Amino acid sequence: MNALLLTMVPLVGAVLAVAWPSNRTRPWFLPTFGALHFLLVSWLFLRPPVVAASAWLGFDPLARAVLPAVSLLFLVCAAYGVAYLRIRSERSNRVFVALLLAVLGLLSAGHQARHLGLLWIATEAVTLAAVPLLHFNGTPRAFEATWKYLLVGGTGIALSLLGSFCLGYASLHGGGVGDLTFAALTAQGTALSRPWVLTAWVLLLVGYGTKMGLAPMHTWKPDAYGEAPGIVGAILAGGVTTVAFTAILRVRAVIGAAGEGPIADRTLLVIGLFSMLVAALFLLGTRDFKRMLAYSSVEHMGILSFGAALGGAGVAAALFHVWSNGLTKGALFLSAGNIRRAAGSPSMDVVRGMSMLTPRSAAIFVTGMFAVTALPPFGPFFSELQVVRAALASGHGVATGMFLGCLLLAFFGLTRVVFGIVDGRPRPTTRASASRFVETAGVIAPPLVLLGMSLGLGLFTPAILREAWLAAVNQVFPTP
Amino acid sequence: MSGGTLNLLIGLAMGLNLLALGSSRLPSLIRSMSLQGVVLGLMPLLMEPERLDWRVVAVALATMAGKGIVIPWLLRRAMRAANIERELQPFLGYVPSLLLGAGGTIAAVALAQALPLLPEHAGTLLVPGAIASMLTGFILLIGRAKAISQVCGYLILENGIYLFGLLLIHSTPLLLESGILLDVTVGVFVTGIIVDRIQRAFDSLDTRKLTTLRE
Amino acid sequence: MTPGVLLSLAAVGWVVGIASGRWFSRIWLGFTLAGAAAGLGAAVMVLFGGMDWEWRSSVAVGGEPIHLHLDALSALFLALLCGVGGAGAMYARGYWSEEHYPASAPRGRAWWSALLSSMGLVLLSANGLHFLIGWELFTVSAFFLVTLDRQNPEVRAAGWLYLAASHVGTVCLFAFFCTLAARTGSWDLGPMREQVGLAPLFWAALAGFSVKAGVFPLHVWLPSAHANAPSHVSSILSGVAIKMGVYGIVRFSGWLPVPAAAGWVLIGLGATSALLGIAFAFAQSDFKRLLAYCSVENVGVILVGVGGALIAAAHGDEPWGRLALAGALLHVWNHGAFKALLFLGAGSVLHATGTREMSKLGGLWRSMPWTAGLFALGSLAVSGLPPLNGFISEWLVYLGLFEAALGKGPAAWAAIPAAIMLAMAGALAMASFAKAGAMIFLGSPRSHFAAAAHECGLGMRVPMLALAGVCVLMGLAPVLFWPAVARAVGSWHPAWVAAPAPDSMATLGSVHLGFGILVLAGAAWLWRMALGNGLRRGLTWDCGYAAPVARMQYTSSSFGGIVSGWFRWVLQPERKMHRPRGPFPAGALRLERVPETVLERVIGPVGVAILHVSTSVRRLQHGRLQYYILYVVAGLIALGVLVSMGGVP
Amino acid sequence: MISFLGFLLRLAFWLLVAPLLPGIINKVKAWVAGRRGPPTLQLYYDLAKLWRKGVVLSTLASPGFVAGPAVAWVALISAAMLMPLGAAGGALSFRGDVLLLIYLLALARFCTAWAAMETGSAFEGMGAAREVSYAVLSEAALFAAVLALGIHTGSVSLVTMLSPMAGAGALLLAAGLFTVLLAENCRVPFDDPNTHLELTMIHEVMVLDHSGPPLAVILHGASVKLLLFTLLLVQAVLPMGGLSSAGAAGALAAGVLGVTVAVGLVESLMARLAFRRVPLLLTTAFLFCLFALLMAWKGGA
Repeated sequence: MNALLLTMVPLVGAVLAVAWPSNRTRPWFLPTFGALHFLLVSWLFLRPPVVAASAWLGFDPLARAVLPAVSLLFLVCAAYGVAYLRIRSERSNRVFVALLLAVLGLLSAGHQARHLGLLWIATEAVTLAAVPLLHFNGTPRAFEATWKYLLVGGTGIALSLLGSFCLGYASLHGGGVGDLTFAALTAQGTALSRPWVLTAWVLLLVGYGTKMGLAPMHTWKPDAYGEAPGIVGAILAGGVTTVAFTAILRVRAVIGAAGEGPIADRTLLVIGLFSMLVAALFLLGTRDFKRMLAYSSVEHMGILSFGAALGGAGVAAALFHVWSNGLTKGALFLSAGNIRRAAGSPSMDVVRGMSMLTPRSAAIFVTGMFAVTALPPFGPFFSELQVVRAALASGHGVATGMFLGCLLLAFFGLTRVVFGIVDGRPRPTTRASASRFVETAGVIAPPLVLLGMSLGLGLFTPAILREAWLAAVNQVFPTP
Repeated sequence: MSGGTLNLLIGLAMGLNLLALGSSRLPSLIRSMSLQGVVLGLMPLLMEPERLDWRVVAVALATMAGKGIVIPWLLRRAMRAANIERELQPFLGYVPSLLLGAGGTIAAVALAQALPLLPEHAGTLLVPGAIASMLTGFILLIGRAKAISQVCGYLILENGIYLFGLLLIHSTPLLLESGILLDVTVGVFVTGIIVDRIQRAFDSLDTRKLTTLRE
Repeated sequence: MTPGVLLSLAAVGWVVGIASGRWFSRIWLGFTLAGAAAGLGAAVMVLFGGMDWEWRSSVAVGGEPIHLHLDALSALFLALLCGVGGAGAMYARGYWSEEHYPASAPRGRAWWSALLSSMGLVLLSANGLHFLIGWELFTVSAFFLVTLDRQNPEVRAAGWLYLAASHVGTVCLFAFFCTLAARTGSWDLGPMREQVGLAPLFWAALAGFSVKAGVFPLHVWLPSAHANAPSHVSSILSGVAIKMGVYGIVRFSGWLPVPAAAGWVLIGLGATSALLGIAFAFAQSDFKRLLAYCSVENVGVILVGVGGALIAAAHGDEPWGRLALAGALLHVWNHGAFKALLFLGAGSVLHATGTREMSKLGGLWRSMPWTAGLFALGSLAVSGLPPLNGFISEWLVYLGLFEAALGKGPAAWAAIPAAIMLAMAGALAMASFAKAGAMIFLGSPRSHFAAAAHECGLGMRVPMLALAGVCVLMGLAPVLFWPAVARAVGSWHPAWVAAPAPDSMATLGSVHLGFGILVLAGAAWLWRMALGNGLRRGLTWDCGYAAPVARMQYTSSSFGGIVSGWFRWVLQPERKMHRPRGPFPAGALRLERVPETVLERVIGPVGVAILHVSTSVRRLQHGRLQYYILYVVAGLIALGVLVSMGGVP
Repeated sequence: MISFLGFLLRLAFWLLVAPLLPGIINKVKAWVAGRRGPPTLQLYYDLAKLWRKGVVLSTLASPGFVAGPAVAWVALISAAMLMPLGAAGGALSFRGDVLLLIYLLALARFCTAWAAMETGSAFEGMGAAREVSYAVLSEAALFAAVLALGIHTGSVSLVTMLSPMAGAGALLLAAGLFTVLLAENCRVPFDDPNTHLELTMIHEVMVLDHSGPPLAVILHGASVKLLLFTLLLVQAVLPMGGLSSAGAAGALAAGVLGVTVAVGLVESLMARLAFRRVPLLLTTAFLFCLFALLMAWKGGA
């Protein structure tokens, strides 16, 4: 019931938003329902309900371990959204607001889906709901980006559907009655037909990996993040990717039960490292600071999948990283959005000396960059350190070496771009366009808050969070 | 009636794949795609007539309506708007795509042997057919330059998956089927809308123009 | 007054410094100095009081309970930190003042306090996680200090190089601490020599810390950062920051078991850095680069001592190992003192003339006598000449090496070459600083920069005088400082408990004292003689040349020409010359530039290669959707193959 | 009291005897060339004359121009005081005093070079550059020699370490130290003390601008340095263990005389090397000392 509520509240909000007449006051729906959602989530977080094994939708440990992060991120982004939409008051925000809320609702559904099919439906729905958000700016570039997002993402979605069917058939073949809840599949365990399970794993990994943005299925990411408003980028990077990751974890539990855990882990390790490498190489050369964020997100998805490949400790670290990365990335996307709007261009060939024009956003951007490249005492430092430690503890010496190497290259790339746009003397054109942009509290406070939370998360990780992550780990690796 | 007719239909679907691969004219591409949709729609009704119940009928009708009528109509509209008739210089020539498709189909049959099937599915061409359609879909997605052809490719891909889904039709509950179907349809609608927007923004549906976003 | 109380006072002082630095320079200075004094007090209590200080709290930061620990070894470095930090803070108010740098002066003050606090954290924390936190914070605050003058592209490039290089080191430290934590099951640090399995970790630590310490092949960031940073920053970078790398090496070679080869590698690295570092220094024509390279040399000297100690510990001959290590640790202090002094002096010159090119300077002693005198003193100290502090520590290291050689054991094979290389390095250091001092302060001004110079203000002179005083004091009364060093040695190796100063050290001290007095007396006497006999001023007798001009003077590159010829194989100097032709040559030119060999010849190409890879990979993102879908299919197939192979790539 | 007296005597010895050596060298050169040559005590006269003369100070020079020679002189004298005189030993001796001695010489070099640079004259810059550059190699050779002696005797304080080794070791060491002596004291073939072509000089060209008492101090310091190295050489290779103290003193004197004459002979029989060749010769000297070191090692083992 509660689980359904989490999904329903934002959807109701979306409907109301569509109906709401005033373009000026409509944005307030975002923080209102975001707050409502967050209250619900935190209430459930503090009083985790007992989820029936057969339930299709439930606030189970895995959902409990990640959904609050998404809700929190959404809340802050919603606050930013009010200020942002005031700047963009020339456009109607009816669709924008409604769909943002819808995305939140569907994300909640996706995170809590305990049924293979339902999970797929929710993810697909999120993908589709995000489409109009991407081309909110209405430029040809935006449409192009949307088109690519749609077809690449659609292909991924199709593959994951096929994968779901394969898993279903595996259970049928193993004598199942076609109950596709993860609980049931896990219970079937080694009875599942091996070839079908492996096929399913590959398809699902590629499918949901496409949503996550793992290389080489990441190609939609730079275009989409590059053209979408910062707030959308933040929610995509912090929320949608998380759904896909949760999905992979849930599937991983089934595969593990079927006795194919080691193979799954190795594939995760390989694809994770590959994504990090590709992202690092792109970061070394890219000249557009919003695309840079996209590649950095690819890199961090690689980190997540690397962590997920390392067994219990690794998964716990990965869940930690979901939080720290989501919050920090959010701050980066929002401040980058400010800079982009002020400078009128995302390219470091044009944009220079933003520390003079938008000092606060620039400061947040630089700090966020340091935070996301694992500078203590921000969250990512601790989570990545946990990942490294888990990797070394499980004897992946060489892989860890490559992991650190990729982090290093990525650091070079990021610092190059960030300092490139922050330092130096701005061009007159940039000055002119920046003079029309005011750094109001509305656009500065949210990223600042996110940074603050990333900091607090790192320094004083709440014990209850650790406990939640461990519970989630127990769900992924059930210990009979 | 049993596997025989089913296999016949699947064979027909496979044939339509090749047709889709070979046709340079968009209308015929769309036609073969929609025809395939209808054929697939028929299948659930024919698979096990004795176990026929209302939900299967519902799914079948919805499929036929969606894939046979709605989507083609959308695409034709877009095509007229962009007034393009044929697909000139595709990325992958027609003969190569045909050969690839044919080879793929054979490969599909061979590959399908690797996967164990339940006795009731053992005789059917479901799996090879599904794989073949998906392959066709991918070839179209990769090999064609016009947005519409790509959409068709995507739909044929979906058809393949649907074909595969028939393996589970009796074990998966209605909610699921309908949800999936709904998503697919919405997806196609959205795609249609975007195609339309692109057509307005670039006044062309040639994806060669859609390469401004790059490193 | 326990060390704990003093340390918390220091922390308070510096944190208030961070907070107030932006707005109130006076308050900032007060609190920073107070903090430094308190920290110094704590260090002195531990060093001379003889009790280590340890504090465990239940409060967890980053999931780890706080565990602070100040033993003699860390106290030694803490004392250095507080001394140089205080001096630099005082200097900064005059040197990087509001009226000259309205934009960056406030930032500079805040970051300065941040730097001090984070380095303090590094020295105090006995927990791997917190050590890393402090380490990174210190790296970043140093970066922001180096790039205070952000508008200058050269400065930004130098800062980025520093940041990138440090990150390489940090990554090694990530690996080191994580492996340590994974092996021992906890982030807690402390003596664990008995766990022999940990020995290989030493290499990771060495790699990580050497980058920061600026050991020869890894020193690439050091020259440009030191040269382009504001001089008070250079002074703390060179005086303290690179010592943090040394601290790491000493600390963990003491706490962890080390592989058998460790000592040999260290002594080799040290001797190489000493010789090549100073060779590079001698060839520089930018005086701050010269000082920077000289730091490479001195770190080399320190590492020779540490390596010697490791070898001695491995072979169980305590006496000379103790001497070598004591020399190394004392040199940490000495180098901190005189190098900070020299950089502050360089800062005053830069402040007065605005150029770092020695070939544009000259004759500054007239306009800035104080700076000239102090710089000369620093030069004597850094060249390791008696009766100043530099000689004491080098003497101890030599003594250790000689004893090792006399033992005729296997250690001699390391000690003899090291001693000889140190000797050559010493002679080169002397040459370099004869050159630097002469080019900057002597002769006649080579350009208008030098002509318009002025003496620095009192606020900048006082810290320099203080540091100079330390140099003299440590030279004349070394025994005063021995107990501290001895305790540090004791806390490095549990068996080498503090021993009384070698009596020869006391003798040396008194000889220094007497010699110093004699020198002063002799100079005064000769001056009086000269005056008495009548003293007239005349043109320099330039072998009968009637009209000497400033441009006829020897320049820095002509001064270093001979030696840079010997070291051509590593310096690879780039020469550009037009010989004068004909009876009435129109013009002649001879330029010589010494490149950053390691950076330009080794690391540069590698970077270019990586960038090539990146460019070719980035072509894959060409915007064609069809290929993007092909990538998905390719990924699908690849994963399928991977899985069918059982997941082993 | 006695020790203080001894100290004064020792000081007097160094101050008074040192200037004799250049005179002897010049005599030998004159004798070989078949001239009468200047009187042996010429340097004493010169010093006395200079001591009374006024000083011409370059307009560019700072007080360091006078302080430099003074410091150098004090440093040389102090170094000399550390050098043991046969049975009499050194003024004071402690572990590692040899290092102090070497570094005092370096200090003297630093101050001379500094004073030379004071005038801003191209020639004196040239001289200073050569002086400090060649010092690198000669110092290496000197260290090798000291290490050889140390390993041979197992001691690091001058008094005990100056006991010669037998045979080839001693010969190699002698060759090495003699070359170092020539280099350090700027004699032929490294430098030509009585040429007057500034371009070809090292030490002389550094002191072009000095006059009066400072010049006197420099010249005297140079002679002290010469005597210092001569004594080092002699005591390092001449076995005097068996002799009585008087005999030892005699042998020492004879040795010093011998070395001085040898320097004179070299100076009259050889020409100055081209500067490019100087490093080569110094490296040879270094290798001599290194081989001596190895001999010492094997001898002990």
